[in-house]
Amino acid sequence: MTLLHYLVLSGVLFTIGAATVLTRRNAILAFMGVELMLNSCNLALVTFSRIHGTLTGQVMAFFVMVVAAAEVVVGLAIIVSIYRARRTVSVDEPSLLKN
Amino acid sequence: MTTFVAPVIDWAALSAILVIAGTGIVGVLVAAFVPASSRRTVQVVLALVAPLAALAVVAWRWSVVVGGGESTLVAGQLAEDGPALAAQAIILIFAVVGFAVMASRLPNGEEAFAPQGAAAPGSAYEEAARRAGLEQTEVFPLALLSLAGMLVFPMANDLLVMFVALEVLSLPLYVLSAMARRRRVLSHEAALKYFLLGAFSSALFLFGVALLFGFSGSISLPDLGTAAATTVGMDGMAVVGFVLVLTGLLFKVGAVPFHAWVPDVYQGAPTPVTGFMAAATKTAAFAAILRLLYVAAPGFGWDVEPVLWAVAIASMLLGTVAAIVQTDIKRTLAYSSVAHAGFALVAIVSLSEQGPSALLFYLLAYGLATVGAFAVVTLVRERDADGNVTGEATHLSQWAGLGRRHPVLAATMTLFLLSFAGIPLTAGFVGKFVAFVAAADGGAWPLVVIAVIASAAAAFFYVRIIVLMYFSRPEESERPGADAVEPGALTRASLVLCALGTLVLGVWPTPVLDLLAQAAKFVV
Amino acid sequence: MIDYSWLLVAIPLASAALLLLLGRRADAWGHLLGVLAAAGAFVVGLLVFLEVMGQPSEDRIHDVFLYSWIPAGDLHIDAGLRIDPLSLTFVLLITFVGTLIHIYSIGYMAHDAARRRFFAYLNLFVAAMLLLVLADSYALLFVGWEGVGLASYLLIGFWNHNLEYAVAAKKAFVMNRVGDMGLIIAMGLLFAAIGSVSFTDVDAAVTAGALSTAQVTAVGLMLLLGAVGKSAQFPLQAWLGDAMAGPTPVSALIHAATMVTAGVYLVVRSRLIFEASPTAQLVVACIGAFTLLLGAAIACAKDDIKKSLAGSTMSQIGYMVLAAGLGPIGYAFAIFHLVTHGFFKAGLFLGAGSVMHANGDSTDMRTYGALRKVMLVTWLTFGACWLAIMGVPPFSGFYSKDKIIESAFVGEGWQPWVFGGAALIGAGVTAFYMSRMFFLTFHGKARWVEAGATVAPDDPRPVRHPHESPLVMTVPIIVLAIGALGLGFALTLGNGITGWLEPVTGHYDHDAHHAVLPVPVITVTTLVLVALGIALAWRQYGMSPVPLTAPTGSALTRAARRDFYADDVNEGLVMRPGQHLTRTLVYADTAVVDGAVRGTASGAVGLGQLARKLQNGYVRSYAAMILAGVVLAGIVLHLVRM
Amino acid sequence: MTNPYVPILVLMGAAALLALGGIGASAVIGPKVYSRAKLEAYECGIQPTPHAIGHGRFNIKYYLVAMTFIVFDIEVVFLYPWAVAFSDLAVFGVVAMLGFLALITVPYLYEWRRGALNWD
Repeated sequence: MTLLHYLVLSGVLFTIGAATVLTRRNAILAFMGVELMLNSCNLALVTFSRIHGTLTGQVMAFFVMVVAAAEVVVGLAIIVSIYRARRTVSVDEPSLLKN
Repeated sequence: MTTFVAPVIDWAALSAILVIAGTGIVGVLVAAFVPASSRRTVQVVLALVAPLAALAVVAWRWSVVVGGGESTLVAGQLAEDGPALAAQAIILIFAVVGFAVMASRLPNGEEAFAPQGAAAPGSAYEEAARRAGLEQTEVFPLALLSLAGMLVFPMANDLLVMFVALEVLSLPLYVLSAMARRRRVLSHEAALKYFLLGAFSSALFLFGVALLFGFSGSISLPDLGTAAATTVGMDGMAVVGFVLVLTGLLFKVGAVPFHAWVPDVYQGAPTPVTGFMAAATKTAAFAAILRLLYVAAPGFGWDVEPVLWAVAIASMLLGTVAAIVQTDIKRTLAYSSVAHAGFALVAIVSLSEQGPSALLFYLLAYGLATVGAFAVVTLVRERDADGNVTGEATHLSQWAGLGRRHPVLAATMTLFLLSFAGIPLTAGFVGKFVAFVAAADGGAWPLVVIAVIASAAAAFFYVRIIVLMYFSRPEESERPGADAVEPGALTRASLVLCALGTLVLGVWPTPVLDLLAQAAKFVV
Repeated sequence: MIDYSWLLVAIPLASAALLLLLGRRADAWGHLLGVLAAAGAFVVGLLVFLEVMGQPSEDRIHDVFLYSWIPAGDLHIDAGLRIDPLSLTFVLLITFVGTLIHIYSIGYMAHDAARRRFFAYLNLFVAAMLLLVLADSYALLFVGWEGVGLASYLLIGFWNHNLEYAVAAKKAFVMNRVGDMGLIIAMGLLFAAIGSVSFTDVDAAVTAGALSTAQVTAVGLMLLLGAVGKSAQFPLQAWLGDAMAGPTPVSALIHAATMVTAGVYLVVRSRLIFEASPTAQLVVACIGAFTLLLGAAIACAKDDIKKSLAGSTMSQIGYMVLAAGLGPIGYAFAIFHLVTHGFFKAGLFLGAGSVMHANGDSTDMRTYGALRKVMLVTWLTFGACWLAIMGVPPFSGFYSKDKIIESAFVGEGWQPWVFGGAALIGAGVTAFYMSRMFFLTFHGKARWVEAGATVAPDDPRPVRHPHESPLVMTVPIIVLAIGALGLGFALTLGNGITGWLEPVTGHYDHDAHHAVLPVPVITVTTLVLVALGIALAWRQYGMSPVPLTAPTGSALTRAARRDFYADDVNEGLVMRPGQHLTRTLVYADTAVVDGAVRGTASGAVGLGQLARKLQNGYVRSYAAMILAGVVLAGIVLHLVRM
Repeated sequence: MTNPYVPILVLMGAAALLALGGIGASAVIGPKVYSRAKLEAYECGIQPTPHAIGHGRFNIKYYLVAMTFIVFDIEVVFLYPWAVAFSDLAVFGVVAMLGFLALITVPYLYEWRRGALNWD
């Protein structure tokens, strides 16, 4: 198993995450897709960090985690708020804004 | 293991950011400890004073920096140079006028934000909160924190700082978008869309960062440029990485095809927030694009021009044609903002020397008119059967005949619309002129021709609104009648500032253009 | 004083701003301030004029630098004023006639609640027009050009509670836009070719031959398009008649002294460009000759006194454009006719306003008749202007128009015959329609009933109480009538106006070129035709009874009544698409959908619909759009790299 | 020279054995008496059906706590690298981390004052 495999894994995870965002109607699941994308980025960052022999990538990974956490909180707050108002978290359902 | 050397931090250079971020944090404490009766006053004062103070600081830094004082800060992560300071100044100006609109109340004491953000729309709890006169004063610290992110953005000299700034400016805006007092369901939907798409695009941005890091072994923009010029192979990674990073930024400016959130969010978000975010976010993101293109891209030696051309053309055309068929004033303005993202891109598409100053001037002109136009939107309200003022009258047909009933307000709106349309003697005209000249200078003649045609077509739908205000009579329709309310003192001040700025920059732009021309040099 | 010439624009502008900003607080004295501002501008103009007069004729061109407007790299635009005999002639005309119209409006608008706002717009109009003629570059001229358009839009639509008037205002706006496009494109071409749009640079470049013939022709034709739009020449003439919807002083201001003359000004100002391109110059002359006949025909057919006058304006401007298109021989005469026309046409309009005022705002000439007995002053002054416009000596129109007709006969080949013939016929027709108007209004039998008189129940005649207008209205008309009487003679004294304009229009040796016919023959023929026209009109409208409703008339008459179907043509070519982009689309989606279904919606709407479909409200498709964008961008970059 | 990770492997094996052994042993030899009290949620968590609170939905408080937890828990991630490099970072590190902790305290104070930490 070489470092390249990690990169491939990261790419696969990123694709799965993006596919989740594109296909899931449930806001929470779509959001989980985004989180998966962020974490695949972390994996790539750490791997590249290893390849280049620097710590930059790992440091970035820490920041990404923290930012992702903040994003989770804001996202969940919005989703919960919508759920309480509409009893659904489908991203298709609330389509009043369009055209 | 190398020994750790503490980075030298030039606090003076960071002071504008610190003032804003610090005030935001103080604002959180105010929300926690100041009694409810005086909380709002304190918050409003803080939110208005802080940008002014920061503006003064930026002016001071300007005097230090222009004339050769450019430098990189904190181990090269931030850059303090002319474009960065100019962008910060412009963002702070938008913050002053934008916050003033946010803080304003209607004559009946109603403010723009929900009494209790957490309360479900239409619930008994919300009704109780409304009766109790609760106010969600957290909007001001949130706006300040977002502003802090925007101020970091133009200075960001490496991709990590850029990413963090991107998130810091976005997260509070997601929340603010959900806070509209009326039409809360729309507001929620706007926030959800903005959030999901924003998170999605920042994930794309981050993956781009990872790829660029993998390609060059560094995340600092100047290093990236150098590495790209020297590294052989791995082109694919660099190309994809660069495109992804650019995507994240173009998303924020709302350029086609990354624009889809713009109309929905601009329509759903509370109007004062829309005005502020349309003007300030766009400026901040464009400032970041500037640095990315002017510092990193030349080293790449790639032709990023075709991509920028395509995006600019698509934005101008789609923004214009879509705006023509809209029936909602906020959506119309949103699509016009998409078109304006295209026009602004024209200025830097050929990476000419005048590009940055032209772009910044364009953004200043556009932003003043935007904040002003959305401020006018907050004032045109529906009335219920009893004549009480209710929600904003955003359907275009409700604006018919406004000019006859409220000549001054309609004239102000007309001024902003004319500026959008780029009619001479308004800031918008000068902005378009310098932007197009900058593009033509770089040899992008065909693009300039397209831009001129697009701006002529765009003028139609601005004129359409003007015609509607002055020459149509209100139609019989099922929609409630609409009328404008008296602006509060703060909104009035904001409108006067925006209108004056639009006029003065149209009639006598020379001083500002000269200032910006001094600011065109990036530190590497 | 020349250094202070910016006051010319600043005074009325400041007054307009003050009147608009103060709002109702200024209602009591707003109109007086408006008059003072116009008069102040006239005084400044006079002082500048006297100073320039005191200078030797070769030093009479001044460029007053104001400030650097848009510095953008190598291309920069300065704001400056051009003070020379041409611009000063316009300044004096605009401010003098403008002031009289302001005074007249005090009386005319006395009962209008929004009189202050009206004066603000009038001042704005004067300021914009002054900026237009004083600008030292096409860019600044364009600012004034747009300002005039905007102000006229506001003034024509002043009574916008009347939907028809509002539509007329919009029509004027849209048609003017078409012309403006020409001006913009001309500026773009100049910018691209020489990097400057200041008159000095452009003239220098054209003289030096820096532009190819094709370029000059293109610029010339585009400038002409602008001029045609503003001056209501064929094919953009249709808005003028509808623009009569505005208050009558506005019609006077727009038609006589200001807006419509802008096109003539533009052509004369750009004379070097037109001289460098014979093609463009020929087109100018052709348009002028055609419009002078077209306008005259329309004027003959209209029963509405103001619309008939509008046709006459079109026709008279046609004379000026024709003169300007003749080349160096005609410039000075074009301006000369413009000045005298400014006086007598303003007099005619204000007289018409006075008549309308007396007849309960009715504009239908068929309900007038025999008014000379009750409106003596108006009759006399209108009569003076009538004689002037027909070119009866010694009234001012004779001096200016006769010169144009003579000049039209100078040249070689078919041109002198065609242009001269058109000008000659035009003179006869002018005499006919003006006499028709004069006799219909003031002579013949009264086709109205004095209020209070006993009337048979089946009498179709309207009840009126005609009366002479107040002094504040008649005095300006009298002044204008005096101008119509003596100005032409005064300005020809000692080669007056042609010599004065020479630094701008260039020297032309009139003795070196001869008309294809002897001058006395032309003059006599003209006068005979004029006499014929008057006689014909007298026979038909002065002596015989006139029916209250117009007879069906010949096909030609009917066509002329409908402005030769210009509306229908414009409707299809300009208004329909314009409306699609403006009004119809505003109202609800149904209209749009219907429009799309019927297939009449323009391409923009279709594209807009497509954009709407893309914007389906689903987050997932938005995300897909973003991703697709990324992929496309990546592919493009890869392709570029390869 | 064996792999240095072998002892860890051994330790993990022992731990697993102990844990599984304990559960297995209690399953085999323990008494099996069930009562209502034993089936109830223990110490924390929510009441199961049929008496679900709020029509079968979680109380909003759980979300609040969860969000608070996420923020504070994750922010602390910076403490780990800091602890590792503590001695190298010296005074700079201490000051920086104190500043960071002070900032973290601000939202805590906010939550506390606005009552987000009160269960009822």
